[in-house]
Amino acid sequence: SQQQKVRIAVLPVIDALPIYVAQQEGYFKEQGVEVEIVPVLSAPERDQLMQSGQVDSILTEVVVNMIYNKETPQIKTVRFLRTTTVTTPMFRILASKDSGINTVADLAGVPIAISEGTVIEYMTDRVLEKAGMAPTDIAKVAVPKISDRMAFLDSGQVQAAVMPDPLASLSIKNGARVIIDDTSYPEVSHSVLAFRIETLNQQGEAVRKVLAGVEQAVTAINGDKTRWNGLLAELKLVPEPLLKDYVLPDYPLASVPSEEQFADAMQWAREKGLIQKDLQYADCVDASFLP
Amino acid sequence: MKRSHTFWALLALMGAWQALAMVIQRPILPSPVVVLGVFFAEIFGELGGHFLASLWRVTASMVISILLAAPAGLALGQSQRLNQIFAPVIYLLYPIPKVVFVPIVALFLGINDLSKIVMIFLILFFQILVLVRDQAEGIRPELVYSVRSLGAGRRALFRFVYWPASLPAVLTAVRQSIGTAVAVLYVVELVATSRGLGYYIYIHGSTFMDYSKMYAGVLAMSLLGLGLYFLADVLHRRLCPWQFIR
Amino acid sequence: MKRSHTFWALLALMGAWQALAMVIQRPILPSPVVVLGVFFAEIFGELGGHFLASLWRVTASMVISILLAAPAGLALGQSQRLNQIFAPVIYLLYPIPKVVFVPIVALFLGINDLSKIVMIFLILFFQILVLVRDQAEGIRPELVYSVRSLGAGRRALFRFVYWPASLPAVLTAVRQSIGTAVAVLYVVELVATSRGLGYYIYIHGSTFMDYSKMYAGVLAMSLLGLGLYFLADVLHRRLCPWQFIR
Amino acid sequence: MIRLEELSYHYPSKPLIFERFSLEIGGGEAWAVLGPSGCGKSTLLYLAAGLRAPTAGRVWVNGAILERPRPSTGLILQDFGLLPWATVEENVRLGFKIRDFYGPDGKHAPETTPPAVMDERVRFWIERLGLEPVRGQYPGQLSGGQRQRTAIARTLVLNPDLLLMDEPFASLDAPTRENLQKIVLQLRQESPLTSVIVTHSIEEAAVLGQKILILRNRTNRSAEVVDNPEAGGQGYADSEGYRRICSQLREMLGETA
Amino acid sequence: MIRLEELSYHYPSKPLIFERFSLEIGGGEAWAVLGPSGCGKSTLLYLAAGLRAPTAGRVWVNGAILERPRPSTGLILQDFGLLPWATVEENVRLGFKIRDFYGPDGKHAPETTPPAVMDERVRFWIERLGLEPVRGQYPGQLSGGQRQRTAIARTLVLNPDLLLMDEPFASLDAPTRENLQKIVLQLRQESPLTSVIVTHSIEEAAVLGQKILILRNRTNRSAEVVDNPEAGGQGYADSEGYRRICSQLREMLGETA
Ligand SMILES: Nc1ncnc2c1ncn2[C@@H]1O[C@H](COP(=O)(O)OP(=O)(O)OP(=O)(O)O)[C@@H](O)[C@H]1O
Ligand SMILES: Nc1ncnc2c1ncn2[C@@H]1O[C@H](COP(=O)(O)OP(=O)(O)OP(=O)(O)O)[C@@H](O)[C@H]1O
Ligand SMILES: [Mg+2]
Ligand SMILES: [Mg+2]
Repeated sequence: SQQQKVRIAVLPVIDALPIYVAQQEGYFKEQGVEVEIVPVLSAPERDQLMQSGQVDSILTEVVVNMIYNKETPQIKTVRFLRTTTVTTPMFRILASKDSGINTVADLAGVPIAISEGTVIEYMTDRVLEKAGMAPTDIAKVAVPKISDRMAFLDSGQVQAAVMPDPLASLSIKNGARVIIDDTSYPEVSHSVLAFRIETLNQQGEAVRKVLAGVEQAVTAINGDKTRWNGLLAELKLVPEPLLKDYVLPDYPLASVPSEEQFADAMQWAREKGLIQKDLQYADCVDASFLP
Repeated sequence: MKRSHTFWALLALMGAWQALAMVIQRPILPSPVVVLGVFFAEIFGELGGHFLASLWRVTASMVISILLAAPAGLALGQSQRLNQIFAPVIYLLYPIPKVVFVPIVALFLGINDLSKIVMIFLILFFQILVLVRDQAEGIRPELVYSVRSLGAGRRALFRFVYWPASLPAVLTAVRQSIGTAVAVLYVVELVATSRGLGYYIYIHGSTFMDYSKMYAGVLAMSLLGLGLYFLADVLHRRLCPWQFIR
Repeated sequence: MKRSHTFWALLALMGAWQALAMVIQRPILPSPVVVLGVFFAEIFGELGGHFLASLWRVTASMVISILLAAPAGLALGQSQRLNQIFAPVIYLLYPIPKVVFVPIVALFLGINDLSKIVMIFLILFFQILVLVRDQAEGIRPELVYSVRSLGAGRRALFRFVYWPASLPAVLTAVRQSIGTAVAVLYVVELVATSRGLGYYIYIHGSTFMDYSKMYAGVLAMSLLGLGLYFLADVLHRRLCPWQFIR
Repeated sequence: MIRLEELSYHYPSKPLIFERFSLEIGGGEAWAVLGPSGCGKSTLLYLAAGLRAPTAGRVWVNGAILERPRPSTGLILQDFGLLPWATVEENVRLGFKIRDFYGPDGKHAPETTPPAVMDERVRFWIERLGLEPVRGQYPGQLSGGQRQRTAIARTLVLNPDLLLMDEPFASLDAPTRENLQKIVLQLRQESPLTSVIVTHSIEEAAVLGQKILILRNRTNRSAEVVDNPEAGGQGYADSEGYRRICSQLREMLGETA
Repeated sequence: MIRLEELSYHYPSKPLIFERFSLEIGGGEAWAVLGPSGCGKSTLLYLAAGLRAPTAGRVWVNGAILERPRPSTGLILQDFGLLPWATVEENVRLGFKIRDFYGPDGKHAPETTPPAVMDERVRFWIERLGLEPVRGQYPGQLSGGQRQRTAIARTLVLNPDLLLMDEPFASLDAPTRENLQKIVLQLRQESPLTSVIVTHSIEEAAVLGQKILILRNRTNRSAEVVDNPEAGGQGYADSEGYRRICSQLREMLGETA
């Protein structure tokens, strides 16, 4: 009955491709839902728009979802947008050219540039722990902007940094070394689509249609990865110098984070002090809108 | 400002930039030659559009800021009483980073051009207010006496003494605002827009790491400012001819 | 500025804030009562440390900016020739968002306190320069003549006329700088630091989404600015007693 | 016209200049004020013009307590107070502009300004004071005397009924000065003008002042007035009476020096 | 001392004030300059002081072409030019401060300044000019005459060998004025002082000027000089010669009015 617009705040990352594809290919229209993509350039701006009610949905990650919900449930994750696969990592820990760091062991006590309180920090902790590093040996320095991290890594102002795919390739081109990536622990890295709970309650049907549209897009992308070069170039989701050789990752089909994934992330978030009390999986994740 | 001086200034800056680029030898600072190439390739296309979007936002917010802050500054500079009451309010609000108000402004105005203009306005307002107020406070009392003796009350003093006496300060404020307004585009044009030089620089510098495009955007900002300065100089000559006699 | 006025101003602002918070009814704008509670709980602990870190950065960068920009502004205001040469350079550099220079500054100075101070300095420098220059340009020629007739050359004019005549403008510049410097902490203190009010506001506003803490940080910034303004007022009375005679 | 009633005045944290000082200036009278530098002559005019409020006591003008400058009082300040951003002509026109701004409200402007004659009067006074060649110049481009004449024109153009002048002819050469003194005498004949002129020239005081007030370089408690009823008469400046008054004044002032 | 050689001057886009104007002022002479308002008297002093450069021609002072203000020329400006941020005492001391600043380099300051006497001289002149009661005040708190006396003190304190004065006594009362005229005469006796005084008072010119230059309100092409060799002598102001000169000057100036 309600033909209301659904507004999604989207960061300029490759994870958002299915949403753009669904919009461009008319999948949303086919499903009978009108979607407005609101581009934002950074996470704080995205959250500001959400907090002031200017958008209904955001591209985010489970940890952030928990932070939103730490007092009262505000938003719920309804679908993975991207996860690490065995073949394509989402994040890599890189060491700068002249740092002399070659192995995970060399990273002990070396400050790694990260962005605090995000999946990047979560992934860094978990991947390094899994690789056998003592938690006390993990040092971190907050540099929220990716471009600053890259510049600092490049000039040796920091010796190590976490970079997302595909930008990590740029650093590697400039001489940075991969020390470890998240393919060793694919459960941690992800991005998700989350909706305001009111929207889910009042416009559940529209949300379902949105997810159906995304599903169509994911299928289309996974089915033919070469078809989207034009769109990628136009949206500039991949830096120009990489575009030519870039191979799109496999996007996850309809799915949400599992209870185990959620519990692990929550434990980490509590240790970090990002949230003060345990949250219910059902308050933060909702698989019922998936097609 | 003469054209020729501007030309040489540009050339000198390019020289310094080239030298710095050669010292640094890193992608974060490409050579101006490369950037100029990109600039001229883009300015008649995509970059031009961003330029116009920013031009509109900067001009609109400057006009609003001057129109509101200059009279307010005059009023405070004119009356010690008013100033004593409002100074603490100004001093409490001025140091707040206005970016924290983005969500509140968005809440009331939505996420459109207007909310961006209002954000720039919030940043410029206090800067202009403080300058014009301090200037108006320094007016020679004999001028005030002489005009009061001609029958002027508060309003006429405002019109015939404080306003013209503060015009040079207002023009200084305009010059400062140009610099500030253009520079804060970078903060303001990050939210829910895909137009404007701020967006252009951010997306190329921070997301795509395409530094030559980013610097083409920086160059465009620089030139946007310069153009507005030329306008301000013309305005100054028009409005304050008495300052240019020797 | 009187204490009592400041108190009432604070109260009025709190009232307005409370009203706005009640209208908005969203977590992004908590009530001032809540924020005050948090503020007093934190200011003697964590927040206090951030406050001191920011205080140091702001003060250091302001001192450097004034020391470099004020004489430069005077020099340009004094000599039409110099000004014609340098004005275009200033006008080209002023509108550039200085944030884009973060990586370049870091390259030379590392990612430490110094590079943050230099970033604030880059932002303040042009603002002060333009103001002081415009002010020095407006000096009454009769003053210059009378002091030249006492034997003063360029340097002595600088010392005995341009400098004292521009002191009020320098103090205006100080007031503006306080506002600007504190506000830009939010941009500067994001990079590779975990101290400072900018960081505090960012981390609580953007990462932890703990808006009452974020606003406690905003309040701290506000008060940091206010304290510096009190200092500036005292300085003004000390340095320019002739402006306070009636 | 003016009545100072037990007036006291001092600048902040300075000694009293006037203490319970009383003086009555009748309508149509021509007064001159003489006294050593720094004795308070300018201050007296400021008080009479309503630009400074007395510390104690009251100033009555035209039967009303003076609380703000009267629109039909003309004041010529010692340091001219010309607007630096206005040309000679604009400065002369300023008073009319202010009246236009308020309209004839009786408070800021007299109720009876016929605006039609404005341009004509401005032109008339600019010419009369020899400012025609510099009418388009800014004060910064004027000679000292030209500035002073502009300030005089600015006041006279408004046709005041009370004219307060603070050393109005100090920087003018002898012929111009005499010419202007004649103008003032003439104005007095044409209209019911009350005038007070502060001057440092004994001769000028004797020529223009029917009553001459002498102030002293200490707290002034009572008015010391010299009568000079024939002032302004034809050929008075060559008369015996004039010379006598001059030497009397010189003697009185010499005392204090 | 001063030689104007075929000097021409006009303000930007204004008519010529001087055209190929030549004049020679000998060392130790006392000159007065008279002329109607706006004729170029102040301009002449600016040129002689080196504050404005002639459009054509040259100004020689003490055998050298004048290119910048000489440190031992004293100039008293018509509008005083006091620093608003300095007290009376600081204003009077300013010249010494400037000399200190440069040290005795012969260019900005004479080579022979004995700095020890500085304080004494400042005190002496402040007292001599009756500025003691206001020594700590800012110019904004002074009366017109007090400002003028401060400007005079500021110049005299430096002991100039050439004194250029632009209507220096215009806002002073008669006794003070006469007192100051006496001071100038006295200075001339004590030291080899060359002085040029611009005045609008014929009497003052006759008392102080051994040579009186008359300027006209049109382009001045040649110097019109009245000799008055007895000026400054004891009792000269009561002599027949004085009265004759005065009426001659009055006539000459009347012509132009
Ligand atoms: N704004 C002020 N603040 C403090 N003192 C002042 C102020 N204006 C004037 N005075 C002092 O008040 C006294 C009287 O000043 P006023 O200007 O009335 O003198 P005056 O008689 O006009 O002298 P003159 O003939 O020199 O102009 C002077 O001693 C002066 O120093
Ligand atoms: N800065 C200026 N720019 C343009 N014209 C000027 C400037 N200063 C003076 N004049 C003009 O030059 C002429 C001579 O000025 P000057 O000041 O020398 O006159 P003066 O003889 O000193 O007159 P007064 O007795 O009135 O002081 C005047 O007509 C004046 O209008
Ligand atoms: Mg006076
Ligand atoms: Mg003159």
